[in-house]
Amino acid sequence: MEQLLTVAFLTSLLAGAVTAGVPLLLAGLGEQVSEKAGVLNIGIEGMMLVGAYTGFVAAWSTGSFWLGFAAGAAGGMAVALLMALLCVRLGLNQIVVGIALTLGAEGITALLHHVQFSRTYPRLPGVETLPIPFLSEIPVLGRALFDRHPFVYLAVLMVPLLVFVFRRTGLGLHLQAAGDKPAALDAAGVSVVTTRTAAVLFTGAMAGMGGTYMANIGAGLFIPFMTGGAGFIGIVLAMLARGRPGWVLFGALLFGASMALTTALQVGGVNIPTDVIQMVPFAAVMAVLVIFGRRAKLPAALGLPYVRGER
Amino acid sequence: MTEPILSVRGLTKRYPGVVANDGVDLALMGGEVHVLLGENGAGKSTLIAMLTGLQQPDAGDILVDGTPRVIASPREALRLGIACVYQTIMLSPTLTVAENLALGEPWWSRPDRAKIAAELAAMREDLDIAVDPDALAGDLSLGQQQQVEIARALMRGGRVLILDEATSMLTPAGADELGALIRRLAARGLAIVFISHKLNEALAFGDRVSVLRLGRKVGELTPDHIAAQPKEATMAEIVGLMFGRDRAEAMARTPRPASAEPPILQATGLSLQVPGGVGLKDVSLEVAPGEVLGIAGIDGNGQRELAEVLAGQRVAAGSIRLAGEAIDGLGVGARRRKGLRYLTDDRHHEGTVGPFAVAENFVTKDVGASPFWSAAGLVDKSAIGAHAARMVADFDVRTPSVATPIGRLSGGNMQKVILARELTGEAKVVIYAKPTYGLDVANTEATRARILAAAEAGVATVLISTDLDEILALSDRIAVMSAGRIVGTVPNGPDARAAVADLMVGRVAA
Amino acid sequence: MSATDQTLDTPRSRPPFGLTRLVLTTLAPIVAALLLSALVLALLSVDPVAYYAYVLRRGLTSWLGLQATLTRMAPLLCLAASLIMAFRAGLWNLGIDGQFLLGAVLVGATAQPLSTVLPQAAMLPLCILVAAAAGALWALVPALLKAYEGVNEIITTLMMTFLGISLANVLVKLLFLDPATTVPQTRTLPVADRLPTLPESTISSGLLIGVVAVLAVHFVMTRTAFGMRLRIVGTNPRAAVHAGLSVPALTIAVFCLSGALAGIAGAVEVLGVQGNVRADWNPAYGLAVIPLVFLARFNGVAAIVFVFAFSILSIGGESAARRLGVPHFFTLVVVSILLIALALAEYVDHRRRQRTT
Amino acid sequence: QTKVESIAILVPEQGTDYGWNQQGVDSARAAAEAAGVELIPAEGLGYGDIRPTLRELAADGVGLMIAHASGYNTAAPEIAEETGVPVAIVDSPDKLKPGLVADYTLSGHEGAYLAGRLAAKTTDTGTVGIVVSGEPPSWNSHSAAFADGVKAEDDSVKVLYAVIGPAAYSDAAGGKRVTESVIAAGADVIFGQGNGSSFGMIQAVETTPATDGSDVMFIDVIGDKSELDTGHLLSSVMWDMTPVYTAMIEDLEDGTFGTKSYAISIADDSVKLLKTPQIPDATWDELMALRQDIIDGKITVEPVFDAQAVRAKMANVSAD
Ligand SMILES: Nc1ncnc2c1ncn2[C@@H]1O[C@H](COP(=O)(O)OP(=O)(O)OP(=O)(O)O)[C@@H](O)[C@H]1O
Ligand SMILES: Nc1ncnc2c1ncn2[C@@H]1O[C@H](COP(=O)(O)OP(=O)(O)OP(=O)(O)O)[C@@H](O)[C@H]1O
Ligand SMILES: [Mg+2]
Ligand SMILES: [Mg+2]
Repeated sequence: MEQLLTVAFLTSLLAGAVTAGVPLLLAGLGEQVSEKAGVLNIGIEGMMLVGAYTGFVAAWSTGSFWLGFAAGAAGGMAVALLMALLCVRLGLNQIVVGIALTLGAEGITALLHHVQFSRTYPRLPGVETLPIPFLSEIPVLGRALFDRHPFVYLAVLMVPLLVFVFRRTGLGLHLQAAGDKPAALDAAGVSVVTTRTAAVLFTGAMAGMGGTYMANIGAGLFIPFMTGGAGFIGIVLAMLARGRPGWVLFGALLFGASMALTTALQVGGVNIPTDVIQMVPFAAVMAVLVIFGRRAKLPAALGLPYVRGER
Repeated sequence: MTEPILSVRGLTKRYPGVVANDGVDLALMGGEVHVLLGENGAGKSTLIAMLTGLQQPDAGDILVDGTPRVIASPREALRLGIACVYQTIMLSPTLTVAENLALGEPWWSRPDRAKIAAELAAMREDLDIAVDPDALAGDLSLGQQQQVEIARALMRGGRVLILDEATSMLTPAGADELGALIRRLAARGLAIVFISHKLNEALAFGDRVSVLRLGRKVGELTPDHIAAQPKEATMAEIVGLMFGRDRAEAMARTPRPASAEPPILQATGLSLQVPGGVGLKDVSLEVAPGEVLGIAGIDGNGQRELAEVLAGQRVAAGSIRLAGEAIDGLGVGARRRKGLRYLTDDRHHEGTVGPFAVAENFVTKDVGASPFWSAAGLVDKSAIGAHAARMVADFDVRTPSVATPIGRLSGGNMQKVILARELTGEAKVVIYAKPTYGLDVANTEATRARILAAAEAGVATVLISTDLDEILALSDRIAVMSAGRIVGTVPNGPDARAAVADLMVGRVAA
Repeated sequence: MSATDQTLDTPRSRPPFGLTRLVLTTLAPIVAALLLSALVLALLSVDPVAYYAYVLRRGLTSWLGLQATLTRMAPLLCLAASLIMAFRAGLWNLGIDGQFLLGAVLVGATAQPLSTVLPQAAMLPLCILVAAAAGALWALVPALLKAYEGVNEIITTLMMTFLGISLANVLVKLLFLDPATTVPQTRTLPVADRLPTLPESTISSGLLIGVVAVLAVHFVMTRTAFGMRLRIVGTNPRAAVHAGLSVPALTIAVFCLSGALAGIAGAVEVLGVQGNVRADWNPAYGLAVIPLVFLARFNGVAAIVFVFAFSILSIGGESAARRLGVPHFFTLVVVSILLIALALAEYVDHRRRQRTT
Repeated sequence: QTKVESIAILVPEQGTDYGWNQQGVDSARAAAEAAGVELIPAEGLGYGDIRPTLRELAADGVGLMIAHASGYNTAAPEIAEETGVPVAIVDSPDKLKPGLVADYTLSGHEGAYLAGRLAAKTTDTGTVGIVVSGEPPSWNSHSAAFADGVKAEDDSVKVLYAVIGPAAYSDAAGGKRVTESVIAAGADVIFGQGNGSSFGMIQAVETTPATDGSDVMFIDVIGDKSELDTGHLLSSVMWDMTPVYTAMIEDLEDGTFGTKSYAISIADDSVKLLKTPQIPDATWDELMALRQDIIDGKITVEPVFDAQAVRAKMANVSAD
């Protein structure tokens, strides 16, 4: 084992943790905004998958990773738009629609991949990274954290940005009121529907880009069902974080790290089935909940459609 | 005669089965407090809803400064300077006062706490509105929350301020403060609409009175007209308009001397810590069969905690005996079976299960009990239906059918349902919490009559109310609660009002 | 996710079964969904008519297909029962997949050994009890956290599902491995010892268990005192406290019952069909059943109908896809469109009744 | 005696994965064409319950049902009993039943052994890696034999073993991530087994230089991805089930079906190494010599199907 602990290996483990964590981070942050506004967005898995597909196709056909992310955001938002129309405007059941959209996204993307790529499996070239001066010189940490594709830095910057929006802007107030007492927001002259729609669309964009990252940078190609439940982990992260973006970041890294740990132990020849290590992050979170039992308090109106004047 | 700021012509609103508003005309003058009266379901809230953009009229015009306007949304109403303090508080509990006041700002704005705090300070100066801008709205008392809503209305440059049953949840003191505030606002030239079920306060605060009945405006009393005649005459006139017939003023009861009978309910040394609340501090009380013990006090001084402890919803230190037997260990159900009943003051959120049928709500406290459920626990719907039918008749509950979801009923009718639920069976001791708030005069009278009838029949009664008139009208003895203690108990009588008032404000009576 | 419209006594949820209403709420959306899906098929240059014909024949009208459909319904119905129980009590148990899997794995581990020592009549009930216990146990943690700490059950049940899936694999791969095969799976229960099939058919009698479970839950929730208490807690916890109900106790009871039913679903699948549990096996039925139960408005009878329709689609869809060379993913698309269409119709119908009642 | 009209093959995923599923379908098609019978492919059946499909195919009068997934070998024999239609299943020699159930063991372990020798000859860093997206029996036997081959070639070469996750078959991102780590740990030859996820492994191989800066090479299994290659595909342990399926059809027709197990082996090239331009001819000749030694029994390669055993093997091969 010990002669394994080379700089290169540790670096790649840490890098792997980040790579695995970024999609969860984006999904979690996105979901957090929806939930703050009172929409339980179960469709996020589907938004990620569609984002992964559209993002990949765009990057593959244009050769630009940035266009890929743009397309991924657009793809995610397209699904989110459906969700907004059905659940926010019409007030359909959010769980039914969310699950339906996820199933639909799985089917459609798999179909498209089948007709388009199942004989060629096109792959993208590696991404060029943007090393941050000085920081990227730090051994291990440096290359793992500060020598990444610029998008990774942007994703992490979303955390302080959201903190700012939540705490310091009118939008932050609107979102919170929409989730805790929509009637109050309405009476204050702000449209609940518009606020929630915006929140859901933002979630779609974030989830979409998360999927794109997974496809274009995480894997370098698109494979049906490749998100494999990342969206649901995003939902859990958002709920646990209870409106604090910093906690989403922490949670995403925890999950990413545990995946890297799996690899580390195996490559080290430690004989534990992957399933056992897979349980670690979930067990950890459950343990936290059991020990501290802190009331995972969610917005009062979460999941409830808002209809003006109904009591 | 000056132009009205806002006037409505032939306003009509239909709901399935009801015409909520039927050709209503109204003119709101600057500097005038326009009182809107009417029984439960008369159409007051609906009228307001149309003025504030929550509902759209089926017919009629709304004119602002003489020009017809379509008020499509609350935002539109606010833009036109029409602000409203709704029957239900419209603040986001998890936001601070300042944040709530900034809630209407555009999404890109940066809420300016300092500026808002300054404006609040200014209002403290000339309007005596005193709220901490950094307090969470959810932590404020109802009175303070209403002040915040009024503050918001003013900050939005409201020229028309509407208050729908703003006083129904306030203490007499709180109501008087609000009234004073209203007058000061009117003095600034605002047009104010004031909805209430309490005639005397309506007359005390208002200049002009309009009365709605079954959606129609059945009369308007001008300031001169009101000034011209004695208060009693005006009241009689209003009651006549509201109910279509003249009525005696609300009945009062001649207090009985402390009864010889031994107390049936004895609570001694009840103490309770409530994080963030006053809780209970060594509260003791006794009630005898047929006796009415009034519990006066400003809202939030431990009345709810006391009621819940007595009813068995909360556990507190100290001991409670019912007919000599210790019942501290028993839960709500067991106490209820022994004849101890509790009428909650929150009919909407605690007393009833909104989506459930009226019939089911009659028995939600007797689930599993015969005759409604068999020994095997199987429901007997016919028994429940029959019981409901009887109760609806006895208590004059106005509902389309016993299968109607109770959430659709007006507060007044909801109140009748839960009152019936508490008074049926072997009621030995009944605790009433604010039994008549939000109810119109007719419902209020009906409810009080029930309470007295039960007492006459030997029920030991604990009457918790923030409405001093109600306490004085019904009680034999009056205990005053303050900061979780019973600060004194006085016999009801001519000089009780003064004594109670002294106790309330902390000037301990001789 | 509001648990309103639960009382069968309210006019809202005892709908007048008029013909127009039936058309509006069921036929119209189904037709619409099928037309939309037909479009997708056309794009794949597949004849939609042929496709739907196969779906119907292979899922419903042919005896063989019908048997498969009815057999597939068994576990889905048990899961529906589990969800109706929890949802009506206002508890959003989204962890049924974990409860299902653990129930299944424990049955997979115990059934074959038991069958060697016990008569079938004793072995089968015992296995079902084991599965019920496993499911209930897995639901207990969220139950306790919800009852005494107020921890939101959506989080905890989702977490427990992720955990449960991994744990199930660990159990199969390390503990309950069948030494006789190289494939990581539990010992196989001989066909003869499995749940008997209905006479003259291959339909698993698990179907009966499922139907009984749903109807029983429906009966309990609508006709018994226990059910009434649960509905009160589910609709308005404050009113429940006011009425002297022990919310924590009822919460725990509901979770355990719901988990037990999910576990039984696992037993039904293993005892009735699979005969063993393979590592990494996770049919994830929950994802399909949850929306169906919502569309059924937590009504048992309606749930049975929806589950039946879904089973036809999943059995017939596989066959149709294979015969017409459509990738099997297509079935997912149809299900998705169908769910949304039904939800929309439900909404339109709701609005209609709002206006008329 | 009995003429087979049509055969069906059931595979868990679409037969377009350049791997297990595609190879199965293609081989079955080849065998069917050779024997002049119709082939009914049933693709993407997943790992759930395939009994309805089996019953339906049986009812349609199929002469043989090939259940091409280790997950299917409980269901298939049961339906064979029920319907009397013969089935072929994988990896269960003990389930043979004359006329009803035949078994074919799909283990390219001999080929994997050669791949191991090739890897050891190729590596410059002295470390090779095995990355798998799951641990089904046939992959386990590959992994074990590969490690043996490496050690037999050069005992000093280190073998790293990593599983992406349980049933991570379509986790392409995981495949790339794990492979990158294995490369970073020193491996410059990757023996990769995974369906969709193996494309992630290839992606990693193509975009990550070895620790010594040289190119990393990839050894694939079952299928031939050379048409997708960009110069990193060293070889592949190729399977060809055509002879197996052909033999099955013949045995059905002369009534000996179900009396013997079938297997793929390097003897008849149903298991073989893929020759790519990346393999120097000299090396290739050495490998062919080794192949002959295996056929002649001079070298014996024992298949190991159990995941735990494989892990144990890896643990002590990488311990030195
Ligand atoms: N949202 C609604 N849907 C259907 N009917 C309604 C609705 N709101 C009010 N109504 C009907 O309109 C009538 C008037 O209601 P409104 O709330 O205006 O009475 P109100 O004067 O405010 O009564 P209260 O004094 O109890 O507040 C009610 O009797 C009711 O039947
Ligand atoms: N959503 C609704 N549907 C039908 N009727 C409604 C609805 N909301 C309110 N109403 C009607 O509006 C009238 C007034 O309702 P409201 O809640 O104001 O009664 P209330 O007596 O004012 O109760 P409160 O004690 O809250 O003041 C009632 O007659 C009620 O039936
Ligand atoms: Mg009202
Ligand atoms: Mg009212």
